[in-house]
Amino acid sequence: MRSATPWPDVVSYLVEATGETLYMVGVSTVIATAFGVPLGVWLQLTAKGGLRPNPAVHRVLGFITDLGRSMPFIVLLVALTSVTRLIVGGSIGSTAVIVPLAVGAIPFVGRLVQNILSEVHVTVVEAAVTTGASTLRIVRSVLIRESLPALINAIGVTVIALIGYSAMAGVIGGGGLGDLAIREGYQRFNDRILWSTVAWLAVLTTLIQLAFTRAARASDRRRHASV
Amino acid sequence: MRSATPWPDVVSYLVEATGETLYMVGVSTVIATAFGVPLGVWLQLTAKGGLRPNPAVHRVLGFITDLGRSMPFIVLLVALTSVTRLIVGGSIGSTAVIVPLAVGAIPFVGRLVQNILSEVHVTVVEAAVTTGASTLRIVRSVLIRESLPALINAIGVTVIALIGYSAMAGVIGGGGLGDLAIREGYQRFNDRILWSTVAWLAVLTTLIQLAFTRAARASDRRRHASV
Amino acid sequence: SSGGSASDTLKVGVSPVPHAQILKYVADNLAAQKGLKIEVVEFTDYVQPNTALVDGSLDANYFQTVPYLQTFTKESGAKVDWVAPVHVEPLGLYSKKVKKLDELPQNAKVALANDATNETRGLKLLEANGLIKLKAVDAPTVRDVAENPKNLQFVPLEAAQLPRSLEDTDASVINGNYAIDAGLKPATDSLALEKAEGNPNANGLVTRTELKNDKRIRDLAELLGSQQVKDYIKQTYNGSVIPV
Amino acid sequence: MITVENLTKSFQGVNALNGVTLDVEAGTVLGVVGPSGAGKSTLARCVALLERPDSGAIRVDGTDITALDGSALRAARRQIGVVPQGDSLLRQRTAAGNIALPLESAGVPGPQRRSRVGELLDLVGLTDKAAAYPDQLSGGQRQRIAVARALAANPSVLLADEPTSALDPETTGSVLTVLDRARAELGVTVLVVTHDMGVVRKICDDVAVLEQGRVVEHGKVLDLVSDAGSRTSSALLPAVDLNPINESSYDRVADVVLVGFAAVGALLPEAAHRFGVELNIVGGGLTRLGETPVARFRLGLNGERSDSALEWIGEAGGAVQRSLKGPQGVAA
Amino acid sequence: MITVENLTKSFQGVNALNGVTLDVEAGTVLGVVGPSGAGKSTLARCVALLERPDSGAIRVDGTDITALDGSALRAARRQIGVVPQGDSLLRQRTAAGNIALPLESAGVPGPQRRSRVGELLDLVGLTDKAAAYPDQLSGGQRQRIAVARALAANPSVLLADEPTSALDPETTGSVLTVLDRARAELGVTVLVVTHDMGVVRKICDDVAVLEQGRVVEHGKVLDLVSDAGSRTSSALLPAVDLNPINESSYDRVADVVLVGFAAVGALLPEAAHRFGVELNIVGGGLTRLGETPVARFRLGLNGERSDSALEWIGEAGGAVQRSLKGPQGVAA
Ligand SMILES: Nc1ncnc2c1ncn2[C@@H]1O[C@H](COP(=O)(O)OP(=O)(O)OP(=O)(O)O)[C@@H](O)[C@H]1O
Ligand SMILES: Nc1ncnc2c1ncn2[C@@H]1O[C@H](COP(=O)(O)OP(=O)(O)OP(=O)(O)O)[C@@H](O)[C@H]1O
Ligand SMILES: [Mg+2]
Ligand SMILES: [Mg+2]
Repeated sequence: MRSATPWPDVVSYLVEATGETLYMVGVSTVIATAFGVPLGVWLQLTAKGGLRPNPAVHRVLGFITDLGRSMPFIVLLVALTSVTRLIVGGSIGSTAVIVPLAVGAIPFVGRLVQNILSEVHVTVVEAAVTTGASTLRIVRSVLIRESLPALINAIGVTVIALIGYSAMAGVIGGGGLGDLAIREGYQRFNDRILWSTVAWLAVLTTLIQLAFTRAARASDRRRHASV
Repeated sequence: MRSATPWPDVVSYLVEATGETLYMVGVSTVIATAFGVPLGVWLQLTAKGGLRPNPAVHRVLGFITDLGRSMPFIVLLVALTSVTRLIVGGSIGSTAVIVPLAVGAIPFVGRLVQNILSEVHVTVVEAAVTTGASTLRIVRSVLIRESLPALINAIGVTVIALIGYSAMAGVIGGGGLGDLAIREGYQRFNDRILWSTVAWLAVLTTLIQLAFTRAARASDRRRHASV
Repeated sequence: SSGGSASDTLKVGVSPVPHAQILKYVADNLAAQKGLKIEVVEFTDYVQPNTALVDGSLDANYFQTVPYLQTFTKESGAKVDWVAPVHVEPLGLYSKKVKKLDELPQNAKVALANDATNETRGLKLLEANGLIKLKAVDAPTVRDVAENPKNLQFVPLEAAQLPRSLEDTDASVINGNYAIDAGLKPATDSLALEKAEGNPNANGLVTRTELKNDKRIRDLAELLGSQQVKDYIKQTYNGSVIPV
Repeated sequence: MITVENLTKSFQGVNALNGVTLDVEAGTVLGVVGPSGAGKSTLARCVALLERPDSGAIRVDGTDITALDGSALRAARRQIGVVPQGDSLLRQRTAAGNIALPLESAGVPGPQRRSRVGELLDLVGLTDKAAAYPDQLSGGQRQRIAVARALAANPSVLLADEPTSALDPETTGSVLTVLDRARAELGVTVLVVTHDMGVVRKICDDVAVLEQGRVVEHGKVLDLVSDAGSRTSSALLPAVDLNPINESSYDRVADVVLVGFAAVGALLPEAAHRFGVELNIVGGGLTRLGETPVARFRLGLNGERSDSALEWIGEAGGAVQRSLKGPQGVAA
Repeated sequence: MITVENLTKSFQGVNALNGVTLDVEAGTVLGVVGPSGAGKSTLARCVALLERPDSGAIRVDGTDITALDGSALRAARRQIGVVPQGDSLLRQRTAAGNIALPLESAGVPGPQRRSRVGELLDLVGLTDKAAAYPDQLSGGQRQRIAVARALAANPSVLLADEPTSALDPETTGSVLTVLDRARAELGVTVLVVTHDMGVVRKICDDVAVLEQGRVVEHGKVLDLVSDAGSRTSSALLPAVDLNPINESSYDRVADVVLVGFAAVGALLPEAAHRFGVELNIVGGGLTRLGETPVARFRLGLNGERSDSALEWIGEAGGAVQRSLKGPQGVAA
């Protein structure tokens, strides 16, 4: 067996990969949120029992959403190559990974958001409806604001799922922690790199989760049981 | 160009792969639910504002949960090889894929479940607490029952995420639709197989989503806005 | 972006093992002599390096064999060309259950890599050792087995997974680099080994047709075929990777 | 202002409204009362367009609002303030933020909005709770915020479903004053669902009694109270039959209902004086319906001309409802 | 049965309870009244162990329940039925399922549970709504289910926070009858928070008035009503000062409070007879506190021995609260 990678090298690998992961996941989360939340809102508005029920639109939106959600990452990547090239001017590297990551995450966020919005208390929605508020205002001031803690938690779930997905960034040369674990650790049978990357991933994820939990709680004005 | 795969062959590929996918995803969903729901309950019970707040236990559970969630599938697979062999008597094939799929999905379900349970209305929980109900009863009759529609939706999200993940089953020879799309379609440049698999995946996913939406609605006894 | 202009850094797509290591050796130690700047882009996939080459995201790649390149050009009609071979990774058949080829039992489970190139090579290795006969097609897969007297059960797995699953099969066809990394010794542990000489499965440098005569590509090909690289490969891989 | 015609609404087999016809004149307050489950909230929700009636029409200011949609519907809604039954505050917004909601819907600009919210908080006595969130408020405080919210955008119609149900008498009084002022000063038309007869007594011009989805009584409160047999009069007027004073010492005993200052203040002494009878109040009492004093007294009369005195009271506007003792009545 | 000692509780700067001391004897009903935001619900929630007090002790049946936890806490909770303020029903369970919850907690087996739920549905008049879900019930129906739920497991203590707030007078009456019977027949100790003086009048033995987190009045209802200055008496007794009958025709005018059958039925005629005075009721009226008739009358007396008659009434148990006209009083 080959001698183990020296620790300083491991650290520098980790630092670089962490940067790539944060970049890919960060940007794709922002994009997924920017598109996924409106998608979820739209899904919920057009759903049965929504504010603007419209079975036809709902079914089409739902089909596209579910299509995106079940697509294997590689299929997305292939299907999106030309889109990616158009948007980021190339089809390889971390930046190019963002496109399929975001596209995969948008429907995921959309469905989570819809599920959350559908739980907003009907009496509260009705109270807003009776003020003559426009649908847009009800969406913003009621549906989204009332479920903000849950939405923040859902974005947290998405970020962490994206960290997992970004491990496949290596398919188009994107790098990042997951790819480091796979390429340097798994494929090269380098246990030191594999397990230190995994351990660091766990720490990083826990920190991210903590941040989201805190943010969700900070945004919540409700009383929670103290018994 | 090679002549395209004849349609009857495509269909038989699809039938076989669909069987494998349903098997892998079905079993791992059952397992992920069986373990993920209790995990989510436990996370929520021990959380700040939960029924049995316990920061130490919560932090440990949270760490394990987040660890599992961000692990790339391949890492899980490697880390779990011996566990898999112990449980299913081998580390390759569809059955062996179930173990890492389920293990990856358990913390995912756990976090979704926790997020949902934390949204149960505090007054309702308090009312149950004052009846002197045991924690277990409150969990079953109140937390879970009151959020059942949301929980069903969350399992739906999990099933479809697992369909996506199961595309990586090919790593250990698991087969299934995603793997068919990747290996036979993508890697072998067989567009007919690639796109018919993708189309079929989309249809299958939409049907599954529809089933979950229906089930969630059927389990819901609340009034929803009709305005 | 069509990477034509000569002052540009040469972007080369590679597979992680051993291609990336070999190319990094060249980039770090030899490229300066020729005034070359090389950017190494690693891919864990076998399609994207070609796709990226075609669309201009890469200037060259180094991960594939001639037969694989032929399949790709035939399917896609893309204008890419073989430049020069660099190394061979001889496949070997390994087992934890049997010591000799003919001890392989009836219905034995045999694992193969599940990517197109290595699957075909693996099957050809089995054919060369008299275990099966293949149909006369271009790139045979497990579906193209014509005769299978032992009724071998083929299990396609990801290449890097093969040594890890050796316990669960009767035998596995494993790439040299993965075998060595997993602690196997190709020379002594294998039941059967690909020949290095005249092996059509040499991995080599590929570029777009338009760049075939670009000086930078020529220089890179020259460096990859240099004695220093050959020595580096021999020292680093102990025979699991063989310079051509 | 509000006309409801033959409204029906049923929920899987439950006929919540069974052909309800009602109208509320502009600038008046209608009280809707009736037992639990009678359909009061369903009626209010239909008028608030939160429930689509199965049949029937609802006209507000002449327009059939059930036919509206889109921006016409939203405009109509802005004219109708609603205090729903039960909790309906946004739990993630402060008290002030909740009150601001209709102002935002109406596009009122920031500074104006803030000053209006300030006014309303003052009106419901919760200025110090402006920044509190609903979960930090008591039940009654939440209810007052809901009332303030309904009034925020100066609606011309107000629907209030049990707006004082969680309030103590004093706070109830102040909320009712708010509603009454909205009617008196701004001409708001109010439909208030209540189980509290005090509310009807204090602010309602009209009253509708609902039972099992039907209107069983509907009219001006002041008319209905003079009608001995009406549910409204028995519910609103002071009870007369609890008084244990021996009635045998009187020649005549009769119940009279007197409405208005003139009647209540002067009629009885005048009658006593005119007919030279002794006239004692042996039961009942006085109450107010809005600003109007209304009395129901049980009178004990002594004197020869007692019957004439009673007759005269009846002619002068008092409703002599029952002569319990004497020729026309039955001995107690 | 319930003893609260020096309880304090504050929420970020709001002193909801400010040293509350109270006790409720076994088998009695305490009414807690006071303005919105006074701390009534906070008090009830502390006793229900839903809120941990900052300081002070709460003893139920001698045990300091704030010190309990684990299964002892659950057992204590099973002894305390709670009707929370506002909506608290499980929205995914039927009315019957909601009532069954405490029975499940107490481990009551299925058939018994079903029959007990049937009884309770009957008790609150909602047998036909057994299978309805909360969102299909009216506000008052939901409230009655919450009352039934609190009583289901035969608790020995009942805490009810505004149990009749959404109910019409008739349904209020039937819910109060349910509570009263629980006290009378099963010896349940009841603490009821209410803003409805009718509730206090009908079922409370004791009353505590809370204001800004302090008990400003606490005692037996029948004692407090006789105390002219108490808030309870002014809130509970019929008003006397609305009557417009000219008081100048009497020698003496005084207010008396009479408690109990004997006093109310016989004291005044007896006084009139004994002292040969003419004794007219010019205001006030009669009400009931529980089963006890209580009257506050404004009396107009004519005759020389009017003062003696009033004195005698005072000695005989009537509380002569105010002599408005005559030597001891001020002319009206
Ligand atoms: N969780 C909380 N956070 C902050 N303030 C609170 C909280 N709960 C109650 N308060 C405040 O404490 C005071 C007392 O509230 P409480 O609910 O006990 O009043 P109440 O007497 O029940 O009033 P109501 O009759 O309106 O229900 C109120 O001023 C309220 O705003
Ligand atoms: N969504 C619904 N589904 C089924 N039944 C309903 C629904 N809403 C109301 N009902 C039923 O319709 C009847 C009338 O209900 P409504 O809420 O109008 O009564 P209410 O007069 O407001 O009573 P309360 O004074 O108790 O609030 C009730 O019997 C109730 O159970
Ligand atoms: Mg109602
Ligand atoms: Mg309260």
